[in-house]
Amino acid sequence: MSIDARTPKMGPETTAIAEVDAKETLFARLARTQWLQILIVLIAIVAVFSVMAPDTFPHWGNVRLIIQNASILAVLAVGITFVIITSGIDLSIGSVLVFSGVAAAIAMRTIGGDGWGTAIVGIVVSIAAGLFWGFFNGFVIAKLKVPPLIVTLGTMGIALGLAQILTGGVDIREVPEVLTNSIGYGNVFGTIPIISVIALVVIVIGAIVLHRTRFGLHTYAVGSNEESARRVGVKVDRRLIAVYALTGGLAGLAGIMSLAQFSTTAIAGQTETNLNVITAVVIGGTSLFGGIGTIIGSIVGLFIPAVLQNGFVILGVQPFWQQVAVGAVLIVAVYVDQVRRAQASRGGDVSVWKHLFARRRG
Amino acid sequence: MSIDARTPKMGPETTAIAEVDAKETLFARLARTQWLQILIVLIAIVAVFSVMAPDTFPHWGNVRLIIQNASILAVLAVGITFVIITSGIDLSIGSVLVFSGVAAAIAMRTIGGDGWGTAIVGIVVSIAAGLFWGFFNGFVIAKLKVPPLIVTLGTMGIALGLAQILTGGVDIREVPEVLTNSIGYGNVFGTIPIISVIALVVIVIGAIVLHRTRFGLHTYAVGSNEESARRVGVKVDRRLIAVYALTGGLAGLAGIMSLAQFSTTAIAGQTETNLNVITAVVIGGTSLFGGIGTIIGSIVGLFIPAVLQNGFVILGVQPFWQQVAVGAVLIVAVYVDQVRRAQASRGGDVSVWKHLFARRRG
Amino acid sequence: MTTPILKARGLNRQFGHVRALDDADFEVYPGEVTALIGDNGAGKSTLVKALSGNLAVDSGTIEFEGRPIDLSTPAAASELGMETVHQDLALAPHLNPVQNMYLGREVMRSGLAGALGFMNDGEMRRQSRRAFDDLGATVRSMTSQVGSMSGGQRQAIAIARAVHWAKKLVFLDEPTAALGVRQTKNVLDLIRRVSDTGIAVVFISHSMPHVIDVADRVQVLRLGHRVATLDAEKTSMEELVGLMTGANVGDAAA
Amino acid sequence: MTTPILKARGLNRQFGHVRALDDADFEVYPGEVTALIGDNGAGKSTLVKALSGNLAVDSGTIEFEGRPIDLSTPAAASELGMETVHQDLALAPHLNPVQNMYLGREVMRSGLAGALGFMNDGEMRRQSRRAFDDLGATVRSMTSQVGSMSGGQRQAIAIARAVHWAKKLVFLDEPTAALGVRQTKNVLDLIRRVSDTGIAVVFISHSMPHVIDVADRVQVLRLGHRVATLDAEKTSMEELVGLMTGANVGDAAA
Amino acid sequence: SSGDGGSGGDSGGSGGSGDGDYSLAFVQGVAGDEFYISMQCGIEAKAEELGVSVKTQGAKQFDPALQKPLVDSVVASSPDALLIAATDQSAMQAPIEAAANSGIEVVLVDTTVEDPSFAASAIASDNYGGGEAAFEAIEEAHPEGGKVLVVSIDPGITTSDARAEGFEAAVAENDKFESVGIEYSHNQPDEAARIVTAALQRDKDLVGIFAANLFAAEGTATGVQQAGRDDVTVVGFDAGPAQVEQLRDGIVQALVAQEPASIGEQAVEQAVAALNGEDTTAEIQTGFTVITQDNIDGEGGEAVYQSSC
Ligand SMILES: Nc1ncnc2c1ncn2[C@@H]1O[C@H](COP(=O)(O)OP(=O)(O)OP(=O)(O)O)[C@@H](O)[C@H]1O
Ligand SMILES: Nc1ncnc2c1ncn2[C@@H]1O[C@H](COP(=O)(O)OP(=O)(O)OP(=O)(O)O)[C@@H](O)[C@H]1O
Ligand SMILES: [Mg+2]
Ligand SMILES: [Mg+2]
Repeated sequence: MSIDARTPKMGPETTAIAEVDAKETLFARLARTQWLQILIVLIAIVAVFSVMAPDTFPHWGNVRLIIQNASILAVLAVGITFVIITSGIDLSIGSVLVFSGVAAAIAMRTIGGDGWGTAIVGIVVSIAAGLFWGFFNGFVIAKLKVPPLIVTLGTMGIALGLAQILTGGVDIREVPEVLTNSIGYGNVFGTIPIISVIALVVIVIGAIVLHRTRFGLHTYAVGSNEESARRVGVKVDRRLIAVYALTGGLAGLAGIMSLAQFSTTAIAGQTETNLNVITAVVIGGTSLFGGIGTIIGSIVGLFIPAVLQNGFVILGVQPFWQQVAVGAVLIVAVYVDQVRRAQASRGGDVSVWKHLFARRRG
Repeated sequence: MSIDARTPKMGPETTAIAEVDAKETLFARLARTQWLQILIVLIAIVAVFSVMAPDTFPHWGNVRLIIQNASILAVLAVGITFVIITSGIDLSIGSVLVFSGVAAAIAMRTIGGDGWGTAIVGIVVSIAAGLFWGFFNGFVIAKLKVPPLIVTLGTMGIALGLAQILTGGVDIREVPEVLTNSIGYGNVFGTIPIISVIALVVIVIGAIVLHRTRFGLHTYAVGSNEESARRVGVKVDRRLIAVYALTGGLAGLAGIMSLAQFSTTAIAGQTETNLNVITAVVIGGTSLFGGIGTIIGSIVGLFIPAVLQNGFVILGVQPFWQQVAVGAVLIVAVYVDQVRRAQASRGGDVSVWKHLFARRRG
Repeated sequence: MTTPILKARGLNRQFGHVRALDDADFEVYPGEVTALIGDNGAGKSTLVKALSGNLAVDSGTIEFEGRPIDLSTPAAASELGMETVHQDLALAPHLNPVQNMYLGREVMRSGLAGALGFMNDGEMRRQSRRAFDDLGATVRSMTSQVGSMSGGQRQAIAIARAVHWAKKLVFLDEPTAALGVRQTKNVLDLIRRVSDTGIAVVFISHSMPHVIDVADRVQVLRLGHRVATLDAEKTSMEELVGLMTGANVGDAAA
Repeated sequence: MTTPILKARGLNRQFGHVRALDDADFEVYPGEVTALIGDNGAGKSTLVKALSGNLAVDSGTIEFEGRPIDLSTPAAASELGMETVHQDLALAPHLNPVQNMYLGREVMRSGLAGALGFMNDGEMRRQSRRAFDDLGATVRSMTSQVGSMSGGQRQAIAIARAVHWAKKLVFLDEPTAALGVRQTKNVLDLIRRVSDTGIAVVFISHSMPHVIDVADRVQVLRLGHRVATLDAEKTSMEELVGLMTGANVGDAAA
Repeated sequence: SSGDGGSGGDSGGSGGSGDGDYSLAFVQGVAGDEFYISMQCGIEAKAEELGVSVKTQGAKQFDPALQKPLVDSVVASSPDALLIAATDQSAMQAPIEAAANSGIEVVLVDTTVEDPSFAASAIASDNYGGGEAAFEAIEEAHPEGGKVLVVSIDPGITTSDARAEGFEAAVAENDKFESVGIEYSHNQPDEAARIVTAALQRDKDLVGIFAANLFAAEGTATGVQQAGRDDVTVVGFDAGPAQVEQLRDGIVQALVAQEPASIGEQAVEQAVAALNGEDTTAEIQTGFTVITQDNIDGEGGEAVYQSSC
């Protein structure tokens, strides 16, 4: 028999636990801020464009417009982050946005008037319409167990079809001026778009709800293992319905924002919206298999394609080449993010290049 | 102490095993034919339209056209079924189809001539181009661990962008007549479209490979639990690359089929293809989470929206309402399928209505 | 004999062609430790799932404290005061031990913050650590994902959770399978302590020494049917094994 | 002493802040049963993963039959003749027992059909049934999904698989945890039989009686570091438990 | 082709006084569309002639939600003039007006906005008239009358809506013809083919189909061919090289050609005039030509869009 001379330094396990957890606060924070990795990628992209187009790209006027144009998508991305964390998907947001805008426009036209009274009715109708579709999605998914892809694809067709029926296929362009002047193109402090402030409020509230409240915790639990969550008494069906309703409601809010911004219901538009938003969420590190994700990651993920497009246009890259470049940078960005995450969780220092040529394991 | 008088009738376990397995052959077959459920849904839809439009809908002329129009999508659906069974996704097939068609068209234009020689070069180039993109997808997904959604989204943009660059965005319409006359519009037995025969061959081979060969088994294993498959020595990376390459190759084949059918590269015209095909595969019972699915299910899943659309147009349903109706029937069809599957696996006789109002469990 | 706290009669459940429960009876008495034993695939876990609202049976009745009940959800079982440690532990792999411990029963902050859904994380962490220490569990980090933990660590979390919440009855489906020697001893002690407070325990295990050690009553399941109910003090390992496998008593020994 | 078939020196592996392997050594001798024991979270499974090509270590060396090797994939380990039963069984839940048994090593049909990728299903089914029967496994259906089977049934499939394929060394990480009494006995017998054929067995278990019963040599892991190597015949349960928990020898008993 | 590689973008903002070095930006309604590519050709040809540089951008879909960010980015690169095909008259009003307010000369091409007063010029295509002309082509081929169908893109797209509207209005005025409605192809040729084959089953006496854009026409032609109904007259919109080949092949019987190249040329002229402080024409209406096999080698041929530039 041989007993190793070097017995571990630690005492009984409970001491070891305490020790580990004391060190942990910092580590836990680092782990929770894995979106930092993708933020670094974004910063790198911004830096490259700033060097290549120093006179135009990095100026506030340009940055402001990038932010303004991302605002509506950001509101949608908050909802979709919740949905994907539950391991679901929602393809209907573009159509729900259009439907909500149409419903609001019709309501406002019916009431008439150009003041805040009318506008508020529009806002309420739009959000209510979105909530309705979201609730419908959630109900069919949670209670009737139809896969989210099918349900929301069905809703996508139904909501858009109904929007077309309501308008007869002709866009409504009567939007109260107070809406366009405030939400649409208003600013606070003279230069910060109100539409972006609204988005920021949604992002902050969304992040608090997801990361700090019981509802958020249950969202992760459902996506992590639906069966387990159900077994320990999480009201999975209710949570799912709430998550889809929330997403629908945010699509409704986005609907009125879009109406204010574009002064038209744009029923033929929004065809790329769901793919763009889902892409942003996945770039931001949310897993399509559920249980993982952050709001802030999704927002960073939204800006990567937005900044790329803006930068390429400013540099005058041809549209055909832009598609190629955006596609390629997307893959590279997410790849770099993956490698950096793996390093962070390991504490190792394997470089991207080493990883590329090393064989995969563990 | 109490010993129950009624001791089980069976002897040692091994006997029980043998007994169960004897019964099983039939059951196993039934289980494996769960796509029967969705086929029944399709038949029901066909029956309804046949009753409502007896003079037009059920006639061979119409059925033939539905089949012909589904042929290209069917070839794509075979590949996507493999991909989704591995728990992956491929959004690039539409773009790869276009790129392959463009590559083939350019090759054939360069060679010139209208005969089979030129056509065969076109076919080979198209499939090779598809294989290339599929291989690229597979490599990045398997080796660099970038999520399939991001990779294939990137490829979608890159392949389409390159197709546009190659053509300057202007469709090429010079397709050898032998192609249009054979693959495009030729018939066997005077009435069965050659394009559908090609699709059928792909379907049959695809089904045999998936359900009968080691490659198919490994496809399921990778999707069922990638980690487990890797641990027991399945060459997961190679299988993934092969699956994506296969899918790309089939998209290449679809590219030349599309060229033959439409006599144009239709560069911007495949934006809905990936969603249509993925929808078909999911309707057919393949789980987006991997490990489950059949080729035949996907094909049946392809015909449900196709038949719905055809039927609604024939019935003269207004276009706006068509979208609504297709969306609604889609949800209902998959819901009914779910309930029937649950019954089948249980051996129970719970009706759809009972299920709808019962609370969910086990 | 007192009335059983839980009584099941004639439970049947079929999976495809496998009859997992075949006219099974079962009962649990308050304050007792009832061991449920049986060969692999005998239907023990299926029975536990059925009795804890996790699985619908094809036929059969369940009574709780003398009243027939409809156990359609796990939440319904929890409300009656029943908790379960499942064999495939019901943990959310992406959440940490504390979050798993309190999942579905979070301690909320007081006042408005609580009403808004904010949780009292500190309180939950403290309570969880106490519960894990009680078990001597070697959970080395309270903020790592449970999915990355060792088999024994995960099992300890599941046990701590169930015991913490049980009011009247706790099902433990092979709770010690992955546990170390010391942790196993702690769990067996805990079972005794819990049942001393009047809570009924259903204990599933393949370890006959543990069964005989800790149980008051042993029920034997074979091919989905309960074939025997025995007094733990008056039985032997040989008899139990014989009943489980269907061999004659004394024929097979561990 | 003969040369070890497998020898690891100074293995380290960190997960975030948890040091799962802390300068760990390990060796296995041909034809011997080596028990690897340790408290929950001691790093046993991590060590097995590292030695079977399932996990990259941060530092350390591994020698197989005296030659340093790079175990970068599970396939590399298989090629060397090593098989593993992991604690979280490496089964594909959607496949049936036969498919799992032969996954990655399918028996192909002869001739062209085989070259085209067609498998000899009948042969694989027959062989699988024989292997399961050997273990006395109660796998009740050869065509159901493994994911729907009981814990013991799944474990039996994993064991049958590993033993069937091992040429030189088999790792068994808590193989009997979910097994019934009879199946456990069969597995212990099987371990002896396997090691008699010259194949080395690494056996991880928390059941000290089983360890002492079946092992030739016992290695004790504590907090990621090997703290002792003992001759199974000359040790006692008390000593093992003391080494595992870090308490003084004789201080803690099972 | 369009990126001239030079330092065009940095010529010192707006108001460059010399003739030579203006930088123009052209924003298409949608990238990869032959109509806009032909327009781009016209623009580039004229730009080269006048010695100014031009860069072209276009979004993936005809969708204001996608076009607005693009326009904002183009404006950020501060070209001297912006030539733009607005995707929506209301939605694009504000962003384009903002460009004009920042000192960029704006020329609206193809489509217009609600209040184009800020623009140096608005050169509009007559889509409504094009729709009417399409019907005349069908009328000519089938003087006996019958049922007609429109295959459009999506409801809400202003240009194709106007074409369909013009067509339907013309049908309504002739009681020998009956419209069976508008179907939408979502800009997918295969979708158009499916719809047309089904519609031909429903209305076996259909005599003419108006396909409101290129892909609708390609799909329609395929569908008609699949159904073996070469008696049906297909009229397409636009006359890119691809469509012309369809016409020569007899798949399509008539094409309504707009004048994209000429729009582009005039747009550059107007823009440069505005930059030079010369007079501009506020509104220019361009016409269209109906091309058939009879006139393809004559006057019709001249209306065919340029394909290479
Ligand atoms: N969801 C399911 N689908 C199909 N068969 C199932 C399912 N659940 C259990 N079974 C089958 O029912 C039988 C009983 O399983 P159960 O898990 O209850 O056994 P057990 O007594 O807990 O066994 P163990 O001791 O191995 O845990 C087994 O043959 C199993 O394969
Ligand atoms: N992938 C991982 N990520 C983070 N921590 C891990 C991971 N795998 C293991 N650990 C940690 O490493 C330590 C050792 O785990 P391991 O599974 O090797 O223990 P074990 O000795 O097998 O325990 P048991 O007897 O409970 O199975 C544990 O504290 C565990 O939480
Ligand atoms: Mg069990
Ligand atoms: Mg372990």
